[in-house]
Amino acid sequence: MTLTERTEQPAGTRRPALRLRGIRKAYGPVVACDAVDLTVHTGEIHGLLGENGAGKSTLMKILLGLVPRDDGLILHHGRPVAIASPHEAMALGLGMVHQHFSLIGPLTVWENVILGDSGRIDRAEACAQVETIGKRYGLPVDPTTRVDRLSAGERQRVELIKCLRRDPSVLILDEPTSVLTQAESAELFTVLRRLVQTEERAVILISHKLAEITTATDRVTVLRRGRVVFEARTRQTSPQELARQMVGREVSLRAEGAALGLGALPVDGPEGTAAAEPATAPDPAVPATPTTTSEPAALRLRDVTVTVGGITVLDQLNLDVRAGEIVGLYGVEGNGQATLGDLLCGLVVPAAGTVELAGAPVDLTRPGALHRAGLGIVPEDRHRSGVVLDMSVAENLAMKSLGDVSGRMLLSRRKMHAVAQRLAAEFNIVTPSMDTPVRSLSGGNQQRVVLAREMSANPAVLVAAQPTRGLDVGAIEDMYQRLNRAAADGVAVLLISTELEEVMALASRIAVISAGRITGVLPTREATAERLGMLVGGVTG
Amino acid sequence: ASNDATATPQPSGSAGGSAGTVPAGQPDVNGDGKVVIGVLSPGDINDKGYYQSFVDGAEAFASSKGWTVIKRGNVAVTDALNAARALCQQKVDMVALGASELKDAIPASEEAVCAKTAWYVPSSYNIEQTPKIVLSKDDPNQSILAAGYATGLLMQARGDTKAGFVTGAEADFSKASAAAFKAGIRMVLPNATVVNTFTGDFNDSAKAKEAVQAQMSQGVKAVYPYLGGATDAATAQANTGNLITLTPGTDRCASTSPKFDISVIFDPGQYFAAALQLFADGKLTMGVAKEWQLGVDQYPTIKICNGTAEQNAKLATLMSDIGSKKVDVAAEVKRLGS
Amino acid sequence: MSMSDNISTILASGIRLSLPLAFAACGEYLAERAGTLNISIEGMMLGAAFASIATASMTGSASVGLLAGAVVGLLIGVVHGNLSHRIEINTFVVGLVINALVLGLTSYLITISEFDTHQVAQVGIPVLRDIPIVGEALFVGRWPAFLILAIVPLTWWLVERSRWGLELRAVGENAQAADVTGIKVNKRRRQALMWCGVLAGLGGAYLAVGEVGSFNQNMTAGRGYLVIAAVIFGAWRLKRTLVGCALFGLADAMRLALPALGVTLNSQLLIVAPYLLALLTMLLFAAQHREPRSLGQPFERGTA
Amino acid sequence: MNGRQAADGTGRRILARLAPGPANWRVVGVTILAVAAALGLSALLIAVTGGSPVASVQALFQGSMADPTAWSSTLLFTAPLLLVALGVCVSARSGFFNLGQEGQVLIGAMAATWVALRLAIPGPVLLVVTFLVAALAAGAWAGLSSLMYRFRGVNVVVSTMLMTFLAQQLVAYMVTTPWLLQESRIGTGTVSPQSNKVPANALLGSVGEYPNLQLNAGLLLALATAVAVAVVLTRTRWGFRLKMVGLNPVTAESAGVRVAALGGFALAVSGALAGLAGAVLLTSPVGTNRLQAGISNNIGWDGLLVALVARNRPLVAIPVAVLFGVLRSGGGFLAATGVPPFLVDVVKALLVLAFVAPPVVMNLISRRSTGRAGRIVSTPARVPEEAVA
Ligand SMILES: Nc1ncnc2c1ncn2[C@@H]1O[C@H](COP(=O)(O)OP(=O)(O)OP(=O)(O)O)[C@@H](O)[C@H]1O
Ligand SMILES: Nc1ncnc2c1ncn2[C@@H]1O[C@H](COP(=O)(O)OP(=O)(O)OP(=O)(O)O)[C@@H](O)[C@H]1O
Ligand SMILES: [Mg+2]
Ligand SMILES: [Mg+2]
Repeated sequence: MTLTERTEQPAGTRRPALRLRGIRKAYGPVVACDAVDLTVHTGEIHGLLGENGAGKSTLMKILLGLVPRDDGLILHHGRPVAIASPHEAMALGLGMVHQHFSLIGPLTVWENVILGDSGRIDRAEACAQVETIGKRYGLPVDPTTRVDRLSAGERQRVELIKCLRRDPSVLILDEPTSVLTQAESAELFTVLRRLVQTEERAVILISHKLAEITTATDRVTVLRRGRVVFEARTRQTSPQELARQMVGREVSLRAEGAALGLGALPVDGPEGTAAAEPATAPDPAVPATPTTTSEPAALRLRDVTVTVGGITVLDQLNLDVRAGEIVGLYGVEGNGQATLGDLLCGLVVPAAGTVELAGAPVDLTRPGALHRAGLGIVPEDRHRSGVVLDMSVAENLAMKSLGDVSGRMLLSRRKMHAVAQRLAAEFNIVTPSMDTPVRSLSGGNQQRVVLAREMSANPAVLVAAQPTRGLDVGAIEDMYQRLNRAAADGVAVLLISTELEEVMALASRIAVISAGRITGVLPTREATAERLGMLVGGVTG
Repeated sequence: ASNDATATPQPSGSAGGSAGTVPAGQPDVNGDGKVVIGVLSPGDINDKGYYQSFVDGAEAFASSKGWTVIKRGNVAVTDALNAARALCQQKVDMVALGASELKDAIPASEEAVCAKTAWYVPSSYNIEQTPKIVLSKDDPNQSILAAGYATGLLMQARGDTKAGFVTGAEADFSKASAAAFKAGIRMVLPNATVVNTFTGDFNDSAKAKEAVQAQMSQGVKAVYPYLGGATDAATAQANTGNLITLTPGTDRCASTSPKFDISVIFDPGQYFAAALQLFADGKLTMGVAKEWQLGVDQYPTIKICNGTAEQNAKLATLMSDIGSKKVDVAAEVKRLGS
Repeated sequence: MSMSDNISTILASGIRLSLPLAFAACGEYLAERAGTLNISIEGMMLGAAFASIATASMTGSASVGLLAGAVVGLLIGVVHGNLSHRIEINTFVVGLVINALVLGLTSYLITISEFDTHQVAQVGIPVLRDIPIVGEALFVGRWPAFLILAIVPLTWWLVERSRWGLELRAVGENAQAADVTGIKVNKRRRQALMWCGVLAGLGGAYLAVGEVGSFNQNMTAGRGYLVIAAVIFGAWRLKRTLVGCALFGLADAMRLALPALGVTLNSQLLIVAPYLLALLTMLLFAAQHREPRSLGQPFERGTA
Repeated sequence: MNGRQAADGTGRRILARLAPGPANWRVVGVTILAVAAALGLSALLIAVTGGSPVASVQALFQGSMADPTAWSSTLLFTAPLLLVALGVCVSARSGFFNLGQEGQVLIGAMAATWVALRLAIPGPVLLVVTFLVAALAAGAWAGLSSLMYRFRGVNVVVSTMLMTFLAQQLVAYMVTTPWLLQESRIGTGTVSPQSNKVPANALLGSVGEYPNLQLNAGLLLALATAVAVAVVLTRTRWGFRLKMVGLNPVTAESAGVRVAALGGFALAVSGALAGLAGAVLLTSPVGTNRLQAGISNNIGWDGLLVALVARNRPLVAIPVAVLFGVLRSGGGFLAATGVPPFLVDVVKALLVLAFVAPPVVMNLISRRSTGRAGRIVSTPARVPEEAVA
């Protein structure tokens, strides 16, 4: 890990590369940023922390000239600058690794990399640059391949290379690790550390993961509701402190702490979770982990094989989830979890194998069959397959059970609202009204909408894919409680996650997926970092 | 494109017509104190050809009488009925259709909105006489046959044997005309060959030109550009090869660029002017048809621009023979045209 | 008349009919690579055709007329660009309206004005023109015809090699991403439309002062749509697009020449052929046949 | 997933822009200004050409709204325009941008003609069959595009556009081929490229007589359809699902909607409605009751514009369709006053622009001012490779 690099930074002595003074940005009624001050020094990694919708991205977009600011001053090396366009930002040496929409698939790597600068094209030179930068920072990628042929990780590299090639004085990364494995993240941080130390750059790192912030940054600023609420040297603060500042209240950093990467593995991993369980599984009548049981598994995947474009993504995958237990499906990103999620969403049909609910196989070719058979799912990418952003909260809550909200032939607005009201209260979804488009809800609340809809059909099986990705502490806490309660109420819960601590904290059994196969299943108590590591590596245990 | 590409010269002829009625108060039929003539034309009323001549005829006459003319070109065939109604609402005293494709406007003459209007309709066989309209008929085959004959004479003089006929859409009337043209030539040169090319569009000059070009390269020495807006371009092309050329409907012997050798004059404007004269005198009777006979009436007629006395004489004889039915046009076309 | 002569005349005529398409196609190709399915190209060609003849008979110089055509094309491009890529009115609406406007105006203007015929000079390349069969077809023509020899490579270079073109392609493929990387998406699209206007203008003007020498109502007769078909047929690749134009031109040449050779065939079928071909190629070669991903999609910063 | 989505990105992106926007008084105000500007420009043109602007505007009004007669002709145009526009609304909901109305109208008219002339069905039944077949034929025609998209990924905007040209030539062929639909020959005369008139029992009846207001059954049909479409889209499960499909096919699919089928069907329905418009053109007094190559007479394109101005809201489409009807009848009348018909086309084009632009411009302005880029670019978990691939 990057612990070794977390050496002392005499950050005080450094001159500020960038000062933001009283930055304000309002989207109509929503104030995304409100009088934000931020100072970034060269030679330091500056963490930017905040709940969903705190205004982090907006602030960065302002910095990059992608969004015009309503008010405020930007000082670059002490000089006030009006950054009106991405070009100006670039000229000032501000580079950003975006999460979204910044690579063009059909173009080659080198074409993407030189996109945005000026002057005549020199292919050879561009390719050379890509390679040298790749070597220098350990980001290997072939400059002549088309980007849409690259994996998520590789694309991230291209993004970085693209930034670094411009030799930015300030480098901004918006939640860069959300798709990276821990190893990859670690590498990334090493690179970043080298950047700031040896090359006099400043880095702004946006993240939800306290662990990352605490390990990788020198300074940290916390945004809440668009305001700066806390600013400190990372060494002089604690995860608890940060979490509290972020959410604005005390948070129990037990399980959710784990999700934030605080459970220091492997030492007290199991115990930590063991301690967590009684607290979160209130009803002892239903044991969270039925050890032996005769009744058929609530969810059973039998030899499920899925091939996408020739490649076998799921390879004879077998998995059982029994009523009342939480099974964690752990694995590194890109080992088939996403496809498994799509499969259980009814989006892909397996080439072979069956999905059985309560012992009965489900015909996956029939849309909605899984839902009818009693499977609820919180998909990995809610925007893609969870909600319809431009439809109202009420509509999103009703969309899977239209029958319940319609009269003889027409839909009943009244019924729809009634249902929505109930669910909103029950799952405390924070929304101006039931007619608000889901788009304008914060990430956490969008997630709650999905969960509410799925739970409202009181399913026998609940699949939660990366349920806390992109959520803030408060939301995570809530999510965990609900998952545990569901299990306690006898729902079979399958938790698909790339966060080891999350799995350790919630699941009673951990199944490890690697290259589309289950390489092993073991009770959480027996799960040690070593064993899991081997399984993740594909070494069947 | 909003305008109707099938708009084309479509002269007409023969048959029908009984004693009709003279609308009261001609020429101010609707009695609003002024005389307004409304003209609807399916084609480009500036084509320097058929359609234009119709409008020009009307305007020339009307201005001499101090009447107003409302002219509207490029009336889509599907729009004819509404266009006519609109004219009637404009209180015109006469509705004149520029060509028989617009025959679908005729029902309006029965409608109350057009109660107080006289109707003038150039006709083809497919229009039946109704009490509210005056039909003006001529037989295109007469003119085209004679045109072919004239062409034949010129070819004979130059020792040519190959002619061409270039027109737009492959429609019934254009095929018929092609046949008549061929027959006419063969009356002079029994073993002359005639090539037909359909460009598909009466206004696509480039294609018309290429068609003529292609025919020239195949040794065609006389070409009839039976076209709309593309006539001039095609003729100009033919002039480069010094081919014998004919006009589609009007007298353009005076024109130098492009240059024509034969004017085929089945000038609807002339027919119309004559009808307007009757209208002015209050003698234009609805419900009857006026027939225009080659060789009998002043129009239609064929004119060899600078033909020898002999050629003119021969042509004159043919025309009068046609007029006196000594030459059975239909039969000739059947015999020589196919 | 020998077979080879026939072939050479048909070839020559085919090329003459293709050239206006080819000029315009280079423009449409570029516009579509940038993401605009530009249907106002018909209007561009028609407007330019008119302008060229009008100017020619005013100045007495066909070449000046050609220039004027290009300029008018450019103007229409500017208008379309600003309406659909600045004010952000749906580009198809703009296209339809512009076509209606141009058809109406030109048709009207010829009714109130009198133009004499003007045609640019014919040139032939000395030795080459004597090559049997192809010589006449390829190396003799109105001088602007030879501009195509410069415009095609230029267009290719612009799109495939220049930075501008790289940005155009980026914009056409993924406007959002292009925007984030600091490319002015709508500006690039407007520029693409201008270039398209210039070339479509040249095409229309060439038709008028190059081939025909005069203007008549709606003389482009749908050539603009033919060009769009050619780009589709060409799978948004320049080479194939030009092949498409040549094909369509030759098909017409055949249709017009064959009767003279004593052959007759169904005209309707030959008239639809281009569109049919375009559709079929899209159907059959769906795999290689990818249109620019954001073709026809308006760009608005922030829309995901 | 792409293959399984209903609408191709193009459609959805185009339509994202056409989503109902602020229809507030300011838009109305700006529209009035824009129209005034357009009229001003037109007036200038007319004046330059020696016409009288005032008289022209009067004519425009007189021919379209002044008296019952004028209204009658306006409403005759309204019916087909509205039907086409409704079709656009339906396909728009499903995320497809259908650019082929003109062709679908033609196909509808063609099928209708065939039925009316070839099937010896007695009485009003013929009329019913005519309309049904017209709808089916045009629906199938549009359906082809959705099939091409579904199985070969052919861009719908492109294919529907190309299909229009095919339709035009197909009809042209039909009416020039004697053994198909060309009119029958009387005696030895020549025949035009058009069909015979359809029999009386295939004609739509009207209520009211000149000079009073004359309402044709076609209009009633169109209005009824408008209400039906509005209800179906906003109040039924089918409409709800269609909306999901249009806004997010993936979610729709995981919610159990047969996305591809539903989307394709919606496109077919939009074609069918255009087909009905074709049938109306054939059987109502607006046309000449025979098939001609130009029978669609740009109704398809204008109908598309109607829907765009109405931002795909069926009920809003009603007044807009009337408006376009006004432009057509008024324009025809204007031409009859001696204003060169080409200028009339120009005036119409300018007015269309004047009606289309304002809502868009207002959106833009409000966006630019409040910075509401409309969409929030938040940061969801990224779609992993194997899912997008
Ligand atoms: N284009 C926009 N239009 C309207 N509101 C917006 C827009 N973009 C952001 N917002 C609002 O501004 C606030 C801040 O958004 P922002 O994306 O900066 O949050 P964030 O801190 O990046 O959240 P996350 O951690 O989920 O990325 C949120 O309430 C969001 O709803
Ligand atoms: N020397 C170069 N300089 C700049 N860009 C280049 C160079 N060589 C290739 N490219 C880029 O690589 C891509 C592929 O180039 P290539 O010439 O192979 O195109 P292609 O695949 O042959 O396409 P087409 O068949 O249309 O020519 C192009 O997008 C071009 O921008
Ligand atoms: Mg963010
Ligand atoms: Mg009078």
